Amino acid sequence: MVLLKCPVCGGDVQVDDNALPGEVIEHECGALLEVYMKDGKLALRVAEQIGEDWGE
Amino acid sequence: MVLLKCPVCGGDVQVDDNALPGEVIEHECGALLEVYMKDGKLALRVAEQIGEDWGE
Amino acid sequence: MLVVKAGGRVLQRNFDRLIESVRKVNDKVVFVHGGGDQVTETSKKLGIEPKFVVSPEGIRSRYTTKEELEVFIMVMSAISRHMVERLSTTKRTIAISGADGNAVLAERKKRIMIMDERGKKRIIEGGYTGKITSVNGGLFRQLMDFFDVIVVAPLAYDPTEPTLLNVDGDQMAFALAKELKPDALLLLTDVDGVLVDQKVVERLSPEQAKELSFKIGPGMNRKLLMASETVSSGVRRVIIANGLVDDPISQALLGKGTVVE
Amino acid sequence: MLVVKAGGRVLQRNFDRLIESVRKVNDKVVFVHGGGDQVTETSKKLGIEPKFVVSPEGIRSRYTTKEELEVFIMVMSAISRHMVERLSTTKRTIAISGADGNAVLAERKKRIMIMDERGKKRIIEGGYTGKITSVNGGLFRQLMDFFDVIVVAPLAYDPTEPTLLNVDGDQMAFALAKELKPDALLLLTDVDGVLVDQKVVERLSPEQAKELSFKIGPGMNRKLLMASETVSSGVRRVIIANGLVDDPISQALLGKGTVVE
Ligand SMILES: [Zn+2]
Ligand SMILES: [Zn+2]
Repeated sequence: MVLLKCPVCGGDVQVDDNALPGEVIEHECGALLEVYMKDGKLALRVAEQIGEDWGE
Repeated sequence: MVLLKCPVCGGDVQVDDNALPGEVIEHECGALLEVYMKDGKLALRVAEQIGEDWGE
Repeated sequence: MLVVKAGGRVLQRNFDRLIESVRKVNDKVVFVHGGGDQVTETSKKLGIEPKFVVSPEGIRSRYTTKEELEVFIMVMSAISRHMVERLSTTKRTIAISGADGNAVLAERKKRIMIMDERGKKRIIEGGYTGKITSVNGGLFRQLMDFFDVIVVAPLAYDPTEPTLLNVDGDQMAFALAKELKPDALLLLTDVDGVLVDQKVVERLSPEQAKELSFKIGPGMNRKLLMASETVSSGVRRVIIANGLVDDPISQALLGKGTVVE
Repeated sequence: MLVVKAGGRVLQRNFDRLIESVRKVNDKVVFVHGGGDQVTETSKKLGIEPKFVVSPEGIRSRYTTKEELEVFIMVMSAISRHMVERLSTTKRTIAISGADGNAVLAERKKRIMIMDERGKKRIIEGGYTGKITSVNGGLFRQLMDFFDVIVVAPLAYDPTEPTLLNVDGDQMAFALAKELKPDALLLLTDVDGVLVDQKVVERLSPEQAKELSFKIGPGMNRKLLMASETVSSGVRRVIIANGLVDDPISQALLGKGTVVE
């Protein structure tokens, strides 16, 4: 486990060591967070611009 | 060899036993003849509507 | 004017009768076709493995890779052209995609959320599907001065990438109807209409259609919800009907099927 | 107005620069594309063996089976649409085949004469290639009121079958030019122009072009003969130029290549 800070509320977030970039975590403050790689390390940002969609 | 009549000049035309339908023969009268099957036998008619053509 | 949508299965199983049916229409027709199964078939022949994703709600759907978009463009364009090939003997027909004259614009979903193999929610790069954002009504009206039938492939256009996008044929048809305000929008499917307790629901108000959409199976639920919205937006009738019968367009116009109005 | 033809190799090797070049034209453009190599490639991937026939004169040419026509329609349509996809950000562009609005009609050669494997002349069922019989000039002029670029696939239409037909892109371009009387017809190839003793022939009158056509290698000989006919029919200039350079259209219009006028 890696201990990171929530970019919204500043609270602690436990992230799995082998979490994959793109993985989404719902923090207890209600924020939807996305795991990403920053300088080779796991980091968190707010998950944006996502939606479902269908084609033919 | 099969002996057939030229439909243009009425003269004799020698056609190979194993000629294939569509095979074209230039008769000595100048007619361009096409071998075809009629009632299971080789026959001759004037070769029409042919041309070269290219696509892309 | 009519907007008609026929799914890929209707095209595959009833092409000749469908063409005859379009030929009989004494009015302008905007014809949207599907062809998902045909795309899958050609993709397989080309050795492209279909990719699926599962949404956080658990809905499995096809993911359109760039490679598959190529096949989608090829196959859908060929379907459009075969319609033109058949109709052009008696009807002035043209086939377009959403890019032609910026007919139908869409936005590519650059990032989508999925449930991955480990059961975790994850954001990944979106495929080449799009959400329709606008229809160029003026262009369709101009084209209708010279053409009787406008065939539209389920290919919308995102000019910011720029790229053609795979869009759902139903969504394409609904978007066109909302903009063009045809006398009717016909959705020709492989069933007799909306079925409740195995019986066709004959008529629905937009409100009833919306209500029923929440109680009904996938596929048809989206059709009903969109039909409700389309009628509310000012289209007189949306008819969900069987495309596998003889003269499916006339039959649908006679009210055989589910009429939302 | 310009009629521009670019062969499949130009599209494959210089697509981006070609698109930019079309974008720069301050005039209406009718753009005919080839794509024979791309069709062959996809046919191979689909496991379709190409079939060739030899004419009585000994010329070997591709025979278009029904199965291959399908691939031809798919691949050519996709090429057209990729051009529209790229151009539509700044130019009002539409892609058509010969069937759309009966734009370009042709006759399928129902029977052709070949030299068979045993060296005998034989008449066989013709493939799906066609000889262009007419161009609907009125339709092109109407479309040019609303579109800046009309992309035309080398697909003509035989309404008597009815079927789309594989036609040679050059023949398509020449037929369009003869009917539409553009300011120039540009043939963008993968060489610098007509070469004699490895030097580009810069200018030819129609008479000189015709004369030279009988002394020159296959491929270019047909281009020259058709160029001669086209200029004689009232088109001001036909320019055979290199499509693999930067801004090929401007360069051709500046006279880089072989100008028949
Ligand atoms: Zn938080
Ligand atoms: Zn004789």
